[in-house]
Amino acid sequence: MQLNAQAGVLFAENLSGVRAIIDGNGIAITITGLLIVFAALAAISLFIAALPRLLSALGPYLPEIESHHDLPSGKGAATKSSRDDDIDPRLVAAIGWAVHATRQSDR
Amino acid sequence: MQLNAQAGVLFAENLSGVRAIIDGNGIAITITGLLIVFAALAAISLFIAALPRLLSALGPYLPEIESHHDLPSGKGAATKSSRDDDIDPRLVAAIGWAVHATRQSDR
Amino acid sequence: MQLNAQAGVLFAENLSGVRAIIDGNGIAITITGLLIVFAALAAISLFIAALPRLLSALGPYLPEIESHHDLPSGKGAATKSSRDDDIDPRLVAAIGWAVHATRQSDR
Amino acid sequence: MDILLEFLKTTGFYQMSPGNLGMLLVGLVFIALAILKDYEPLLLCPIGFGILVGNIPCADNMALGVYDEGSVLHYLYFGVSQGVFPPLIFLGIGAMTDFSTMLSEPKLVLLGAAAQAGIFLTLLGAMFIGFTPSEAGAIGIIGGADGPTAIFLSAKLAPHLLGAIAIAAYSYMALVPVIQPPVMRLLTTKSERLIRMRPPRQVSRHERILFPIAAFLICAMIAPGSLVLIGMLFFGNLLKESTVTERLANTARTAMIDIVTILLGFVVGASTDADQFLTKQSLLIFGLGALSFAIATASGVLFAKFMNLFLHHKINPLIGAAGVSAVPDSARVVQVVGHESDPNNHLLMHAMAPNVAGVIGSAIAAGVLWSVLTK
Amino acid sequence: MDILLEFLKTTGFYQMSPGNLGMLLVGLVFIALAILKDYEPLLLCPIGFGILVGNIPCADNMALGVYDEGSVLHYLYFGVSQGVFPPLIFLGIGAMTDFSTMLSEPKLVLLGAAAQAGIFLTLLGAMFIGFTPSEAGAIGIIGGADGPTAIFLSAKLAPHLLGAIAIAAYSYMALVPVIQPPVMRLLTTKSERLIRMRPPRQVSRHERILFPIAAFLICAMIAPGSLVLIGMLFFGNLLKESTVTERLANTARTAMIDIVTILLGFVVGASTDADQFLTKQSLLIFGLGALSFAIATASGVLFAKFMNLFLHHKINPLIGAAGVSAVPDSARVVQVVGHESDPNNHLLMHAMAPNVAGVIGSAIAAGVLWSVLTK
Amino acid sequence: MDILLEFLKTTGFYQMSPGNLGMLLVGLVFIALAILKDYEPLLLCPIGFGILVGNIPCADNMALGVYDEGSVLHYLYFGVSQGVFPPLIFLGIGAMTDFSTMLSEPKLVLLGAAAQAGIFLTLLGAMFIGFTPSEAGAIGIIGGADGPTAIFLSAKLAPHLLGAIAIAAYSYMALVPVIQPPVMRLLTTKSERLIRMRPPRQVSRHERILFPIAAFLICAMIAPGSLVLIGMLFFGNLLKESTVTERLANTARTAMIDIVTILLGFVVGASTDADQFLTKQSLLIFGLGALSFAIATASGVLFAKFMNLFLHHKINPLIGAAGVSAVPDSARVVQVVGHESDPNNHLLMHAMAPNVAGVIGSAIAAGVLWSVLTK
Ligand code: NA
Ligand code: NA
Ligand code: NA
Repeated sequence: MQLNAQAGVLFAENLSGVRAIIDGNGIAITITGLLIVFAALAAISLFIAALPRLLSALGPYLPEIESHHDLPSGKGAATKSSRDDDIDPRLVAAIGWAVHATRQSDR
Repeated sequence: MQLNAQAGVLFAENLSGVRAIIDGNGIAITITGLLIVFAALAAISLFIAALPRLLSALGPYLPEIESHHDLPSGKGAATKSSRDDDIDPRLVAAIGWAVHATRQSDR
Repeated sequence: MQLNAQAGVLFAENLSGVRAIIDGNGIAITITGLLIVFAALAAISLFIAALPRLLSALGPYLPEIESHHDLPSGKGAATKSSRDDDIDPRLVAAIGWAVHATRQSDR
Repeated sequence: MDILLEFLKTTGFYQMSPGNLGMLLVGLVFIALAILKDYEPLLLCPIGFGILVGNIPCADNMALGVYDEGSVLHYLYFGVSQGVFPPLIFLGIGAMTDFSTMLSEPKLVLLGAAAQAGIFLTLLGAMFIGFTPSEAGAIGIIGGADGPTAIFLSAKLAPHLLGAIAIAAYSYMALVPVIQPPVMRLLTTKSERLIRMRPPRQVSRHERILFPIAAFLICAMIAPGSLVLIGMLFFGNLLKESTVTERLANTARTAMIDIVTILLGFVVGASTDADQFLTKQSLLIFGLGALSFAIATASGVLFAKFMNLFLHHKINPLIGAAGVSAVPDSARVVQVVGHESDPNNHLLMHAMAPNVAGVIGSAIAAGVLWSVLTK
Repeated sequence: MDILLEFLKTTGFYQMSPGNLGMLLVGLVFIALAILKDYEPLLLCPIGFGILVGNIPCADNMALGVYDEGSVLHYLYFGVSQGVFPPLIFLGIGAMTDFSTMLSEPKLVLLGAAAQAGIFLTLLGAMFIGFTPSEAGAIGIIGGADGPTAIFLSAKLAPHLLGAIAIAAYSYMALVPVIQPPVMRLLTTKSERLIRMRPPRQVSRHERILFPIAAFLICAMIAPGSLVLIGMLFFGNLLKESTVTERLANTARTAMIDIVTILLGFVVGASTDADQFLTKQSLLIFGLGALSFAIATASGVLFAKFMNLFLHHKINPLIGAAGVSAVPDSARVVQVVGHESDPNNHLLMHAMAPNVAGVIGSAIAAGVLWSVLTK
Repeated sequence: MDILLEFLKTTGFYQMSPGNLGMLLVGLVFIALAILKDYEPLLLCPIGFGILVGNIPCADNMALGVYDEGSVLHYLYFGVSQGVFPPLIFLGIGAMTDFSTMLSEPKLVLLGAAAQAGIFLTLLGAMFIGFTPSEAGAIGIIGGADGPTAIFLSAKLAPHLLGAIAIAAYSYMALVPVIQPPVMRLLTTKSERLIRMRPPRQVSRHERILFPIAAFLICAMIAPGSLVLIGMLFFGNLLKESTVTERLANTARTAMIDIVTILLGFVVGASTDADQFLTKQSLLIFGLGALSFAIATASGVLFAKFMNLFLHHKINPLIGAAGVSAVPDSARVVQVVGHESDPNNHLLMHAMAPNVAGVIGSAIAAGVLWSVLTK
């Protein structure tokens, strides 16, 4: 309520129209903003375009990235990777049933 | 410690007995509380009882609820739904083995 | 910046050398620390060593630990244990396919 | 070697009091009940270990305990003392609760209201003994048989009793299989215990989606004090039932509720430092708590018998006992006691309706008490 | 019976205002759009339910609402009001985003820059109407079509407008399939809509690992104000692409982002108490928001046509519309509109490049606005 | 165009200092070590990216950095500066650690005590150089080879050195495969390195459930200062071993520890702003840190040789090196160095006993130092 009332007061006192834009440096902000956004994304775009050439130039010096395994949290090696353990018993049952049914029907 | 001591003091000064209940509006609180709890749950109960009739009356206007898929977090469609990917390799192995064993034993 | 400056001042004023160790009780701290660390770990070591004998002495009085199931969060039994439910449909498909292929190849 | 001597004075052995020793035993009993008896292990195990942590005596110059400004436990306790954890747990409970049984048997909802009589009669008892009205309200809520609700309300009305109330609430929730059966057998006849319920009807998806929205609006309009608890409960349920937010519901009922459950149990336990906890008040609170569970059970059963006076299809009055909430243990107790009389009578599913209604009922009661007793 | 009468005065029925009633309807519409239309359900469902919670009228003596010191919702709202939640969401988005398409077609990145013109033209419009520069900057960012960025910037520049800006941003993100197509059809010829794109090339693992590091350094050096948002986005992406931190990336894009999404949506919704929310300013903000989405779409499309003046392999200008971000909806809209003209033209994958570039672009724009407009 | 010029002054290019540039390189090296060498990637990758974020120079009027009141990074850094994150990480570690090897070979526990000599000798060295006793204690704990413990203690004793100590601790933990082997080879003879250990016995479930409870009580009674770290470690382990709380243990060792690990690493990295970080003190700390790892390794190995004087079944002294903790890297180093002398000698499982004992040992040492050095 308070925030709002305060905002309302500000609002009532504010300039508006073209004058407000000029006084608030609106044009300069817009030009600066668009320039910077374009500059940053153009720089990224150029970097990406140059990346394959950069990598092939560096090729011989670049290390092979091995396929790493996922270590448990950097501590606690004496750990049980819980996710690997949860083969759902119902799945095992389902497989067992499927195999059983197959054999039954084959007879 | 402080809290406790303070509570102890309050406790010593408190009224007790039927007088305390009367002075503390105990009866009124109890009646109000039970009335409100019953009112709310009775309203829910009536709403639930009316719901099937309400829905069948609205039937023709009600949209079909399609079976939606689960979107990734409202952003980042260029995503990899990690959960879908983790078919456990051990399960695949188990299935493979089961099928193999079935065929073996059938021969 | 401020923290650092302050630290720098302290640092400049600090004693150093053997005198600093003596004035700072360095030797006493070291002895206390190592003693406590050894005392604690030796106590744990002795406890572990005594544990099997303790358990076998208590044996007859010790309850069997049953294989408990995992309850849903102590509330909300009217629940759907989500993890149990997500048999991956792709897995079911895979099992189905495996069984189908087995039977095909057996014919 | 002053340092060593000084240090030895800070060790637990030097400072141990009989109170702390007693509480350490209580903590061990909680852990044993959780592991050996499987009594609410997800709550008793964290609380029990927390009691151990909270009753190791510490030097005063180190900020270690729940009540020491700036300590880690103090920051974690913030979620309890400000009532932040309970609504988050309700969010997770909402995302795991299936209201289908309740939707198919709306009249059983009233049993969840009746059982809340335990709350208000305990409030009167507490006033009678000499607790202030606010304290009495917080103590009464133990009868709601709902840990998060009890913590939420005592944080608002009587923060100095929070530890004792939380421990009492969780202890009796774990002891539901011990407290309820005698009361249930006493108040029902053999023939009443044999009543069979009709199988519930199938509930449509539209009903399950509309229910949390409408039920929230009803409860929150009638008792705005229950807004946050009830809001989170039904918000979680909408996430579950809407099907389009399945991934959010899934996280709410797994990772999120687990993290909050671990921390809440641990710090509630750690808040039972004997100095603060072992008081005459705590003992009285424990006595009143046991009473409130018995009254709540009796109210539920008797109200079911009262309803039977007007109903064509009679309700098995045992089901009334599930109205205390203590989800899902009291529903299981109904099943077990019903089973004794007739091994083919399965009451579990029917008991879930008053069981979840009891959660809503005690949250509303908490809202009313907060509103009426706050200054 | 004073207590009962007093209590009845605290109920929602007694205190309900037309404004609250209107907002409750808005909340129900949000939920309906989420469930029935599948419009951004992970956002609209929490926000919609939050609006319900925020517009139940409450007594003044209970600390319940988002703006009441010491209430639970106030603590949860901290993550919004201090801008903590948005970077955490960006971390999760980074851990789920695949920048491969963008890496294979770098020139499409510029379309993500062009669409940000919507932000700055809306800023001028807001100044013209009479908002202060800071307010105008916060309103303009709605045109970035990125909820977390909008929340982050308005928390810094115009906290009193945060609720309205957040709701406007998420509403229009959900309405992208309604707003964008007419603008796209108006500004393109049939033959332009038929242009086919070349299939993207394969991207190597080295490229995908180096990209987030280099792109972060480029953005952060040019616009340090975007440091936190951009930093978290690319940090999340590095966790994903490095392969050695797969478990961290997995948690960031599941449990972590889900928890933050639930809480953020819920409290943003709950911050729309009608007393604070239903103002002339909010209506103006909604009008400017719709405008900004249209301008952003037009800017993207027109810039694509401008680029075609210089390119040998022409770009299908529809793809420019995806530069507004609103990931992934605006990319889907491109696919759908392209499909109308040629059912065999699949633009979705190509549209992802400006789509994710638009996320980066609006974060940079937010950084510039923060830097320029903060005192 | 004043605005544009003003803005350009806020860019990173304008404000970049040689110190920041140097730190950016350090960050890139950390990331490269994590990805290319697989050195503790779950720690070095977040820290490395955090270093990049912390060393982008920013304008003073924007609250961006870890040390700026009200910034997002400041709020996240709270978990480090107040020591909240380390106990939560210990909770997750407890829930993933299997103490079976230690339970089957209790005498190896003492090696985990011996290696903590590195902590106290480094403390003496730091005092000798001129650090205050509190600072020296915080620096000494680097020799505990345990990141969370180091952060916890320096937050209490020397917050102004926290960044340098944390970075040093994690760097040397990652460099364990480089630092330890020469020390181990120097202090053992070929025949000692060939000693084979007896296979460990099977441990019962009762033992594994009782152990965390008893070990907690022993440690906390002897050194209450270690209460929070040790309490969380054994609480997590009880959640794991009790089997009735499996879902809590599972969340603690996945979602919870992952979220905290991401945030902790990131903000520790971001706290290394060159202005604060590149000081003579930091360099001295790095030197002392390397020394402490070497001393700790030597102490473990030499104590194993000392124990062999009294033992019938000799211990392979290489196993002593695992007492420094740095779980599990130093146990792996033992395996690798043992392997060089006899490819059929598998020491890994045996090395896990002193390895986890070392975690307990350094937490106790931290408790003693906190208690002795705090005012
Ligand atoms: Na209840
Ligand atoms: Na954008
Ligand atoms: Na250690």
